[in-house]
Amino acid sequence: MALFLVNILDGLVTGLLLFMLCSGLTLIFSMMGVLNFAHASFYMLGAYFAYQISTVTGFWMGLLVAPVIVGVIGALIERYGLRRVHKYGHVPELIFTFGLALLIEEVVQFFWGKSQMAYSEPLALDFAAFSIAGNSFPAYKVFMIFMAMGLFLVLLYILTKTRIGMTIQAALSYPETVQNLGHNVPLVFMCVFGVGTAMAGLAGVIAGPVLGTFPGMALQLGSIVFVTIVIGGLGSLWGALVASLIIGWLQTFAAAYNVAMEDILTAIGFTKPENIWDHPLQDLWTLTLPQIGPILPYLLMVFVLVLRPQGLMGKRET
Amino acid sequence: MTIASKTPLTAGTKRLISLSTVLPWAFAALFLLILPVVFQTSSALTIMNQMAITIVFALSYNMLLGQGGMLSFGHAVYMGIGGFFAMHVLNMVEYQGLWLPLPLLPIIGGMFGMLFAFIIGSFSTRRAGTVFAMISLGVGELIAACSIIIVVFFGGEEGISGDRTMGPEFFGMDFASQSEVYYLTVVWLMIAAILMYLFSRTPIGRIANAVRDNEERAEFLGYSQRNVRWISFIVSGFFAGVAGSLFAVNFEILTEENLNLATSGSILLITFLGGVGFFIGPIIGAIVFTLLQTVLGLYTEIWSLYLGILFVASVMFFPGGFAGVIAMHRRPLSLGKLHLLTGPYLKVAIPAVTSILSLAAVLEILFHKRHGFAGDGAMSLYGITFDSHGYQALGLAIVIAAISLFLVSRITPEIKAAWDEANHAGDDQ
Amino acid sequence: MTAPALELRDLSKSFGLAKIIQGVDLKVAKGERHAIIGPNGAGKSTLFNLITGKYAPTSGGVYLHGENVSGLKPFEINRRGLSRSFQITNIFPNMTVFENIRCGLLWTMGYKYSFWHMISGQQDVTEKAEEILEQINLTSRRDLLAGTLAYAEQRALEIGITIAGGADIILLDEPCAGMSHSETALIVDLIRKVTEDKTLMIVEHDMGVIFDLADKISVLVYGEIIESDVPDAVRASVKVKEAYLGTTLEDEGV
Amino acid sequence: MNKFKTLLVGAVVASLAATAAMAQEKVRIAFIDPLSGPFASTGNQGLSIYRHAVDELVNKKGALLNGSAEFEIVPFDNKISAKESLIQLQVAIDQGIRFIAQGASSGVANAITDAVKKHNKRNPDKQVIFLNHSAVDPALTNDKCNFWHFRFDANADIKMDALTDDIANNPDIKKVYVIGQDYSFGKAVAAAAVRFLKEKRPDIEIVGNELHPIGKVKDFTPYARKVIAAEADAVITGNWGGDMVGLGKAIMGAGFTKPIYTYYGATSGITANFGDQGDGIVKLAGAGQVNPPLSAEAEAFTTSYYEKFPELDLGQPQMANVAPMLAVAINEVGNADDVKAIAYALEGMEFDGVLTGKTIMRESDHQAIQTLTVQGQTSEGLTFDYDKSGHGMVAETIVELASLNSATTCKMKRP
Repeated sequence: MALFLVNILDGLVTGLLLFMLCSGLTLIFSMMGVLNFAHASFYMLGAYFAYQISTVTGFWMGLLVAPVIVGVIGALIERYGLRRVHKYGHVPELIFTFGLALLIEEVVQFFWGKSQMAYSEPLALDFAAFSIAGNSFPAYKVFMIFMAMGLFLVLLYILTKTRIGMTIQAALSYPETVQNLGHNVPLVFMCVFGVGTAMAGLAGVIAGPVLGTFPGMALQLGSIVFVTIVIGGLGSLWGALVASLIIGWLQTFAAAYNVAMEDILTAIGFTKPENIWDHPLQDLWTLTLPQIGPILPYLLMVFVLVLRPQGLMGKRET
Repeated sequence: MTIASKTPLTAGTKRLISLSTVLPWAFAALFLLILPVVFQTSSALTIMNQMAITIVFALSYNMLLGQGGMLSFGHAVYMGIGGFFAMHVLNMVEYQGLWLPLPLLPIIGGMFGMLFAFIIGSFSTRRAGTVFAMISLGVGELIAACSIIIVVFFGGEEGISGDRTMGPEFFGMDFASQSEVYYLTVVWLMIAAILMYLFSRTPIGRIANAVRDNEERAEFLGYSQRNVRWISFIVSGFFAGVAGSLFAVNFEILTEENLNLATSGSILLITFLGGVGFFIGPIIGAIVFTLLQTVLGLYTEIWSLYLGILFVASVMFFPGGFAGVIAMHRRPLSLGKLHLLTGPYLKVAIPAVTSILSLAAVLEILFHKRHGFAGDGAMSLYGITFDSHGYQALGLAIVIAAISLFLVSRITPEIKAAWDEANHAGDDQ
Repeated sequence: MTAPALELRDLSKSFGLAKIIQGVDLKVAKGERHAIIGPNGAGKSTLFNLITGKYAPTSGGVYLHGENVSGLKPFEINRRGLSRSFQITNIFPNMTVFENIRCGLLWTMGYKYSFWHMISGQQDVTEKAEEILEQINLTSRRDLLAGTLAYAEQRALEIGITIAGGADIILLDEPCAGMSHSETALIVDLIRKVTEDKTLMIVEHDMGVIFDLADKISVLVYGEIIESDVPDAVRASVKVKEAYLGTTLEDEGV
Repeated sequence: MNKFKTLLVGAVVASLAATAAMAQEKVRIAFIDPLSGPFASTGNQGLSIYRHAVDELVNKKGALLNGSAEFEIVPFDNKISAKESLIQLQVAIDQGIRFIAQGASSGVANAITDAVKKHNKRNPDKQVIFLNHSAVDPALTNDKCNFWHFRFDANADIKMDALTDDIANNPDIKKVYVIGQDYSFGKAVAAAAVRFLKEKRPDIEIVGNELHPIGKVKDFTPYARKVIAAEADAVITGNWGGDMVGLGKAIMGAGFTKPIYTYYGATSGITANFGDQGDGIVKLAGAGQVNPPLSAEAEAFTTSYYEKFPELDLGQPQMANVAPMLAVAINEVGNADDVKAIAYALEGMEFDGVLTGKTIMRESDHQAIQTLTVQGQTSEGLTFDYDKSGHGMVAETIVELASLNSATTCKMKRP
């Protein structure tokens, strides 16, 4: 039971982190119709910038400054790159962001090399906040939960209480209303892209010390982020939240419990073959839940898309 | 012998089409035949084989992206599946005495590629655009991940290997030497390329274009957009499987790498760089990419950075890829005004090349400064050796780059004017 | 008596709470030219989209020659002999004019999903396509990309694609929208020519066109048919005048 | 038409490139490892050690054919791809290179050993030797052994033998948790751990034995929770790269303060990432040692290495043996062309490794037998630190000629 509780908390951390990425991606998608393949790359940039800043001024400055830099870079990319491609249609846009993801990874390697950076949590948070049955829960993770929650609340406030937020919300359900933003649609697009990427950058700043700051971090998380917003429903913020939490818990619990296929097969009446390593079904017999944990989100996505193409809470099909 | 039997076949299939269509193919076949006479080393043959395989794969990918409007992030799956099955069949030939001449292996791989495309296409082709792209990504990741888990079939991390020479001899060839494999590969390259070209000329091939352009309209002409995409997808799966089998024959090993996102991504890159709107595009893309990868890779560590820059620049400025740039000159050519462009082109060539080389030098020097060995500041670039840690070399490169870029920017209006002039015959272009 | 070519029985469509089409009943006899008119937002395009299968009806049914086709996909309805054009030009912009027409022909000429025919070798298709090009006066534009045509030519091409398949029921959605008077006259002639012996249903704002072409006119207001009769009777109808908020049909543009 | 022109130009360039590097009195070794991409740090580290060993231990001493020849290391980037490795192998052979060195990833090593075997059979006039400096899958010197393959690193079994000796001598350890990456190497480590522990300390309970997907786990926290919940006294893992950092940080972050036994728990950013937390916890079993230096020569060798490559680490000491041992074999044969004779000369060779002590290339399976150490991470008493972090590894247990008589299933077929 104690372990279950710990896993709930760990899954929550993973899920909320995922949500920080997904919310920015969803915002961008809702407003601009662009599925930003490079979104996780901005997350990576956030972590690297924060690391670089932290070597000079410490963690907290990085937390403040890095997301801003990432946001500015994002806005510039929208202004001088994406906008140019926009006229060719959505598929070239997707290809552009895909190329951007490749390029950002190369640029990061160019400047920081290939090894993992020694980016770690601030000393002030480097202690165990509490522990459950010997398992300590780092203070930093508590901080992560509060940061993600805080971001969510700010976002919720903006979306429900401000004019721009209302328009964005309308755009979630009715893409045509984007045109009613007034005369400066391009500026709004640029800002949305900047804010969305800054949120990804913030996620990177926070996740870097825990999940590692290395050139593969974008790729590792990238496809999961798309999977999440597709499962949640493209353009649905609540869907993104729900899907993020589902995937966070799914992955945590899949890794946490060693459910073995062997036990299941024996329980339903099959007998394990004598010499398992020569058996054609050896892989089935030796399968465990942690082994397939990382592919569960993809499996879930395929099911969702086949059964409910608009996603769990999505209102529109693409 | 294979060759002799191939040429009449080429001619036969194309008889109903004009000479101008047959000629490039015949020329290509001849060229491929004499290529190994010029480049005899087995590494040159290996690289040419790899190009041939990449061309088949890229053409099959372009059936989706270029002709069907389907952006796939998981096309490696069908090539890989075809290759893995081909490899298992190869091992059955070796260990269970199955009788199968090696040149027929690609048919088997193709069939399995097709089978998987049939199954996965049944649900993924319902929609084009973003949803298709996402499903292809998901399925791609899924199967790549499964390949590590299902060791019996995929061989886990180390993959599965085989020996191509164990089958029955084929007209006296046992395919131990690279050159025999080369001929097998290019014969299949020709067959596959011709078939794919012909496919684009069939009713379904044209309707695939129509669905790409305007799926709603196609539906109101009696065509189910899903079925049209599905059929393209299946046919594309077949040729991807053929490419996979050729891979199995050439490298005698298949690993997870043949299925993963990186491979799927690079075929997108190759096809797009070459030009998705043109049949020849993926062919150009495959050749350029293979050369960049093998040759540039020999000279610089940051070759993939250059590739990334090239790709992003291409998406932004030349969405038609290399083939598109070439095709842009078709109109001046037909107007007989191509000569108007040669002057400005020649004029810009030197500063343009200089600026590219000097910008690359800036990157190389920066990279060397940052990641080179500390005691080892010596660096040689374009045949010049210097100390990368001082500021002279870097400064010089930056100055040269700035000057040449300035020159390029000065000449640009002239090119633009010449371009407008060369295209000016009737209305807008 | 044979079944009407097209019949709508108590057809309704809602989007969420908004009822766009509310219980439409309509019969279009074979060979009839039937026009739908109504103020903006009356649901004319939605009605077309319901008939052609783009949307599934919330309730009620669409019958083609007596067969219930509601809920079928657009391509299935098309194969049963109904073809439509679009309000916004809807052609294949990256294909040539000739190819646009040819795409409209392939299914009904039996090539379907064929990958064993070389398309350029099929004389029958080529000839038929040329013939249609001739009809819509685009022979001189044969090998241009459709996207590069002038607007009026694109509208003509749109009609050409629509009728190419030889469907016996043709739905035209504002074929003359955005055209000058002379262009409109040309298109109306074209429509008359290509829909001979066919059942035609047309939505159009230009009342001149309507009263010129139509055998019967139905007036759609807020998702309901308030009148369906021959042109003269519609012109005289009080209900219709009220629906157009006091304006007369003449003011609308005749 | 353009297709042809491009292809022609390209092929000219390719074949020029293939012949460009021709040199006369150099004996060239092709170093095929990842030099770009995510695993480049591993490849570049290996390359630096090779270069340093060739300079200091062979060329400067004139140790190759009495100074009439020199070694040259020719790097080839295989991008850690099996396909790319085979292409580079082919390019190297075409350039006339007869000595192929590779080590990063057992998967690639498997592909190369297989390709070398086929190549030597098909081209008896151009035979090559495969010098495996760090791929440790036991199969390579057991079921899949072949005459042309020589392994200079201790294989996974040998390392586990040394590692479990250390565990066996620690009476505090009663429960062990084994975790690794889900592929051949990870499975080999797990199997060896179970086998040796059962043999040496049957009283130790293995409280966890599991595999996780390789390179796919973003967050190792759930695994760390299981380790804590199982109340393990020690963890054994074969993880490397990002999976090592992730697992190590998660386990220590969850409050684990007992030893973590690793194969690759140092250098390439790992030591820097573990930092203070890893001191006294992270252990590593490997061939040879850097701290404390074995001899004055070793210290000089290491010092000059760090002068030359301050950004890198001498993380794989056995790599320094490859070129010197090859030189001895070539000297014995008298030329660098009779590859088969050189392979025979390498078999059974006894050698004094600068960082690995007495080293024997076992004849029966071409497995190097050398000094193995179990090292512990610390920040005190270091002659050389890793990652410029102030932390490093110091040999705690030293086993000379480890596993000299271990069994092998290799049935060597000699030409």
